[in-house]
Amino acid sequence: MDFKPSPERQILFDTLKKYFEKEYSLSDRNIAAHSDLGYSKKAWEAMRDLGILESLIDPELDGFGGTALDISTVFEALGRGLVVEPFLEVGILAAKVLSKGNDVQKSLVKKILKNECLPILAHSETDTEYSKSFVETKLSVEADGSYKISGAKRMIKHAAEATHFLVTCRNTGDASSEAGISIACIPTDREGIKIDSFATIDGGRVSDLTFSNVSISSEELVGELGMSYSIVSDAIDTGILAICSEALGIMERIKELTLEYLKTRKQFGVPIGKFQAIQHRMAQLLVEIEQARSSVINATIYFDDETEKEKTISAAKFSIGKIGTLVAEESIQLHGGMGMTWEYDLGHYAKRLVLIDHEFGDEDFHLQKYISL
Amino acid sequence: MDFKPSPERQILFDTLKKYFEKEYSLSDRNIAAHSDLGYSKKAWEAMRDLGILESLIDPELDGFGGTALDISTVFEALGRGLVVEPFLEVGILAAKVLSKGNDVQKSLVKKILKNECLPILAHSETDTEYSKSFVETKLSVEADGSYKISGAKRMIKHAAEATHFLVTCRNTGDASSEAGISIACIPTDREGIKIDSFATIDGGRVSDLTFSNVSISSEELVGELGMSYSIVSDAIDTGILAICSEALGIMERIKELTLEYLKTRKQFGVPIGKFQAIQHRMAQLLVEIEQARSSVINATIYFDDETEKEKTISAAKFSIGKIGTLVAEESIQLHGGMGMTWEYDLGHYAKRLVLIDHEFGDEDFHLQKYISL
Amino acid sequence: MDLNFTKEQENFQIEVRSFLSDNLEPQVVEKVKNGIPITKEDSERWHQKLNEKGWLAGTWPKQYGGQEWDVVEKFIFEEECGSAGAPRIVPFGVGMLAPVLMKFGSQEQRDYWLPRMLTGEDWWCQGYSEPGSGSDLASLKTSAVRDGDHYIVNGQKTWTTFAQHANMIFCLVRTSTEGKPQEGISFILIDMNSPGIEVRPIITLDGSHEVNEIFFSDVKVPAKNLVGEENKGWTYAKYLLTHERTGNANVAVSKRKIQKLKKLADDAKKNEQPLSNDPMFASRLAQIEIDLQNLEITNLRTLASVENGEAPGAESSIIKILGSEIEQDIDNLTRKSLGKRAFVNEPDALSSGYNGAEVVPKAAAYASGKYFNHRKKSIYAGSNEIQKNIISKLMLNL
Amino acid sequence: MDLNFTKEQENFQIEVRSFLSDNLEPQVVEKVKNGIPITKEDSERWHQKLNEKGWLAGTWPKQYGGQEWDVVEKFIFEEECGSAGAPRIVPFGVGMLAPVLMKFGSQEQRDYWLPRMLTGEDWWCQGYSEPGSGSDLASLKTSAVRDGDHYIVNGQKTWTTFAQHANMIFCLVRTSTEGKPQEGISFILIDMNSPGIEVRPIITLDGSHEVNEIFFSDVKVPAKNLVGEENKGWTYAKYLLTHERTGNANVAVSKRKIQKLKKLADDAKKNEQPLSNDPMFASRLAQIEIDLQNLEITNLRTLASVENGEAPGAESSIIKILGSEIEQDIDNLTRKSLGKRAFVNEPDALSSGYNGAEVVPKAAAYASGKYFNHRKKSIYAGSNEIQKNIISKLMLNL
Repeated sequence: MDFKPSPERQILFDTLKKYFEKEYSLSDRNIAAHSDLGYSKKAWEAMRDLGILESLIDPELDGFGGTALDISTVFEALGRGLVVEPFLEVGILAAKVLSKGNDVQKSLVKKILKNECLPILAHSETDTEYSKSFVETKLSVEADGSYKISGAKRMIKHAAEATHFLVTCRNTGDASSEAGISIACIPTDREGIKIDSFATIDGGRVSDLTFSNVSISSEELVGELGMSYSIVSDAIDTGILAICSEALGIMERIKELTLEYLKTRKQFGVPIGKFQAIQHRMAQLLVEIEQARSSVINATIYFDDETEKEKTISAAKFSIGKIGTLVAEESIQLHGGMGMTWEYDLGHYAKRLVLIDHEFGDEDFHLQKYISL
Repeated sequence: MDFKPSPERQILFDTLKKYFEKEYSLSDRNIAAHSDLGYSKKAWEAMRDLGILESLIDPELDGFGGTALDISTVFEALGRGLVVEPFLEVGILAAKVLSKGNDVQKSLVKKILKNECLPILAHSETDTEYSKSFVETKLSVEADGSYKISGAKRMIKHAAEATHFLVTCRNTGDASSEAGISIACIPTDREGIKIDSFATIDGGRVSDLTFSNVSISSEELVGELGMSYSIVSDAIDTGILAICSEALGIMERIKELTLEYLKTRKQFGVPIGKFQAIQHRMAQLLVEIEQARSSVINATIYFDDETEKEKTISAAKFSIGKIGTLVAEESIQLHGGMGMTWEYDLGHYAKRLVLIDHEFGDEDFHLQKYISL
Repeated sequence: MDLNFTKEQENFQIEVRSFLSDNLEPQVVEKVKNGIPITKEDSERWHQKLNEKGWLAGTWPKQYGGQEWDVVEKFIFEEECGSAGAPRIVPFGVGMLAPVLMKFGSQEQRDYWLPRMLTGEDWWCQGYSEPGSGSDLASLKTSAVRDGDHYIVNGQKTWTTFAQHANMIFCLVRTSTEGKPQEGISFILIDMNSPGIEVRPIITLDGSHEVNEIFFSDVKVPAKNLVGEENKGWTYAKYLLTHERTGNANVAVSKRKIQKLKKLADDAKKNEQPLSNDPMFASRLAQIEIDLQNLEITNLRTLASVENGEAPGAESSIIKILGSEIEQDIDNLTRKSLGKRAFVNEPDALSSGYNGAEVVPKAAAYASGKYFNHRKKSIYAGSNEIQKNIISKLMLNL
Repeated sequence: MDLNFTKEQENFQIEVRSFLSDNLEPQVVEKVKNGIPITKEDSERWHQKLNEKGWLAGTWPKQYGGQEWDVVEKFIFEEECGSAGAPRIVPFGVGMLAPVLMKFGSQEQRDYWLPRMLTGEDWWCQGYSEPGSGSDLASLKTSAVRDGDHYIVNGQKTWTTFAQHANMIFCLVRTSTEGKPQEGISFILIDMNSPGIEVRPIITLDGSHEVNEIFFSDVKVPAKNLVGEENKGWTYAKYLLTHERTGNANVAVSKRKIQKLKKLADDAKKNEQPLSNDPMFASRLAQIEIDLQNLEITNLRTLASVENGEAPGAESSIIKILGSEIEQDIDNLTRKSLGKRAFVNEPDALSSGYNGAEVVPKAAAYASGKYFNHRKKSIYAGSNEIQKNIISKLMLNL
């Protein structure tokens, strides 16, 4: 038994960690994260140069990683850095989908690595339906064998800057049926697409998309007509593993910040970390964070096991959601007013940590899913 | 606005409190509670002499109380004393049912006050069905207009010593239907009744009853054939108010015991109540106990309000169930090993407090009921 | 036990309700109901309307323009305001400084400052906390040294709510370093326009600007602005804190927010059913609702004891803990109920100048922001940890 | 990362499983699985069978009859025992005293006492806690005064598990009152049949007799029974406590209990459906199951670091807290799942002598009793509060 990452992965993690500490200042990050673009193009390019994207992608598509453990290791590091650039959306969600496509679509993955395109998965439709198979966007087959898409997608992160949308849609089946789902890969300047963007609480812009009779050629489908649920499902499962790992990195950083504060902040003549009520709450947080880490390790172990995968993924997302909110709320409380300020790092970590529960299904959704499996 | 009980009720409460402190020693109580009888006949008679039963019963049936506030006041006092004698079963459940009966049955209430009978409501059937209308025990109509009852009742407290059973049964309707429920009042020596008794964790014997073709005359029905749900329902609602109030008395006593322990028990040279982690947990318990009390006051206020009654009763039982278990577990933990011993009072209060959640529906049941109303 | 209002109290309730319905501005109510911060001007217009009615400072003595409301009338007024979505009365002048001046100030101070609170000539803020003195307030360092007819003030205050709007601040300052820290503190009134004062905004994690740092460099303050006696300020400060902590139950506001949350959950879909039908959501919501119902009674019990002449003790600490935590629970569940829409943070979406995409539902414009902003509720006005210390000491005698 | 057992470890696991299935007595397993206390004789028969196989003290060096199991082998053995419902090995001799004797005892002590632990000639109990010394163990007062070849022991021990079965006790006693309290403590072995020893049962709130008080009045103990040096006992005690706290995860036992609970919930009906379909019950159960799954990994991570040569630190405190709380959660939900049947307390219902009415389901005979009895799990072996102190000090450096 050995729970340590391989030496190569450890080196990657340490490199990223050091990079974020030195080069990715949180004050710059916050300006970019809440700008009209929602991230920093400069930082995005600098981090790509480190090979982060390659580490998320299979060797056959010009990457050098892509295993569950690679993804978990890298995203924990991204979490520590509170990176807002679109590694999840492009490096995981879009790349995973495109890797199942035809040669043109596969080549987009290679183009991602060269910074020649920025494809974004446009899947989720209502705010509170987290089911991976919920798709109402309509795909209609035209007389000439081409298709048209009509429908709406909601809360798509980093969509405004995308070069391509990977749009899920259905030509048959009920709204939540797994059968009947297709994916279309289209340029974002295709006629009939409307984009409404919003600022977010945790950084990065988010958009609602409307598709009105958008024309699609048959070569633009990723996978076969109506058979692409498993492609979306795999991409989202990988995304869940990624953001759960991101949450671990955030929690570790929050732990460090909070401990530092407890040791230096003095009231009544002693560091507040000397008060037993505070100590016990902090010890409880440590216990919870260790359990959160174990849940992610468990999901990583079973990520390629068809029978256990979904159950361990849901257990991890539930654990992260529940523990993440606790860690965010407790760490703010332990910081007092300091935790409430924009200027201090903690609040920004806490915001992202809480919002991770809103992506790909919250703690309640995944507990119910766990029960159903 | 005034939340204080009337002077008469305050005097009654204070009298009972003093009586229990002086005359009802917990070591004697424990011996009786875990004896083959399950309570002390001597204590039962002594406490009846104080007029406790009368305070629970309407003036028209020779009592001098019976309002929601009377019942709540008396049961809070009984809770402080950890009284195991059958005031709930006889003074509330049986008396409430009999008070809706014919003259013979009403006269049984008066006989209760003279200690000439001990009627017991035999209603609940399965361990985990808490619905007030769940009755499968069958009432069949014979050719001569008389009836026969067949079925089983479970976990009936103080049944072994009963003189009469008030047996719920149905001649029509589904297992949980409100329509079709009748109540038969029969002597316990009627042929066809089998009684299996068990020791309990919180004191008092509990019995499973089996009825095999037990003959009933039509005069033995309480209320009309198939129309008696509301009688049972009223009795149980009153029972809920009573045991919620009992729980308040128990929690107050637990609070006193725990505070006393925290102030006297020393470790590391100081009373353990000086440790801040302990102080904050105890402060939290106080806050919770105040909320529990408010939930019972709310149920008392609305007890005669047809539209709000069931909702506030369920809110109170939920609050008592949730907070009661917390108070029991935390107080044992704060006492350390001492809370684990038979010899010390705390554990006995804690046991009864937890088990109150198992009577008339637990916290989950009542939360669901609250949601459904 | 008698839980009903008297006839007079009922009539007063009707009068308040009717006043609110006649005088509240709909677009301000909409901001309040959606949790969007209101502007200084919104507050000032509302204060003026209340003052015309004589209700801006209802608990004040009649001689100073108040109504001498008792605790129940105050409660009725505040609950009706909460239900209706009225802006909160900015408390620093009428609610906090005024009781101190009435009890400890000179007649001259009362005569000068109290009327100006009602007319809105002064906007007060509170100079208590310092960077090194939060929970441990008595360790404050901002100094005031007597120099002829003036004090010279140097130091720094922080977490000062609405200092950006204020022209006056009441401050705790150190006038002596001898004896216990509590014994060298004075209570003084400072003009925010004095030379040497600098206000720097503190932006909170949701991007709001409510609180500030204030720097004092050789600020000259007339000696007549000292309240009461020199070095007795701690007594006045404690008196004020007791006043500050009452009325934190916020039951009516929380009830209104629960109604709003229920509406959101009816409209949202989960598993193609209304979210409100989801057993886990319904269970979370019902638990909060029951907690709030219990708090309503707990709060009334405290009020009733005060009404019956008992002094409010550490009970206000219980109310503070419960009131803040229940409101946070509602904010938390509101955020959850919005699902992915909770990412959005567009607090200006209800303002006239907003030209971004419409936020649907409107509540989403600031739901997460408010959730994070309201984490302050368990931190400010004596953190909930401090409240537990108080309960432990005063009610449990530990 | 490599989470698989080696081939050798897998083979060992198969061997343990097959030994257990061949040797466990069904009626003892039934008691264990229903949480009913087993008798001294049940334990002794099981110890003897394990000893015949050489597994009673698997972690011991081979020279003393052990197998030199490493942490993973120990883990495999204990988890398989837990799954199978084997009685726990009574730890006081082989698990607690033995490591101390091996590290700090004399060769003569080892040669005499260790073999007797294996044969069952001695049943040990542990004399640590005193009425005034629980968490603050170093304040213990039981005195041992040297008198020629003997020590004279006076004082009182408490919470002594199975003292009613024991013929020997290892005790911490005070041999000096100078310096820090820790510096005057010695570790000594006492014959329970010595004149002047009285054992009084402590009945726990569920009616069980597991723990005792022991009174020492001028008890003569041979000086050769002192372990190590006089006044160095605190070091030995801490060494023992570290050993005691490992292996508290109890994952296999908790998994077995969850399976049992699921079966109960499938059989019980709520709203005329299986209780296991009730959303609130299902949610409670799933949360415990996930916590336990997470604990399994947390525990394996700790084991892996030990296997890879890192010293186990305060991680064992994390395991102790989680292991105890999760088992308590299961006991709690088991009690809840029984509904009204949870009132029953008939722990003898599985014993041959029982002639009361049959308890259905069997688990109900002692479910509430066990729930209350297991509150001890967060109290004993260093209360969970003490574990948080340790975490705070050693892992958080607060």
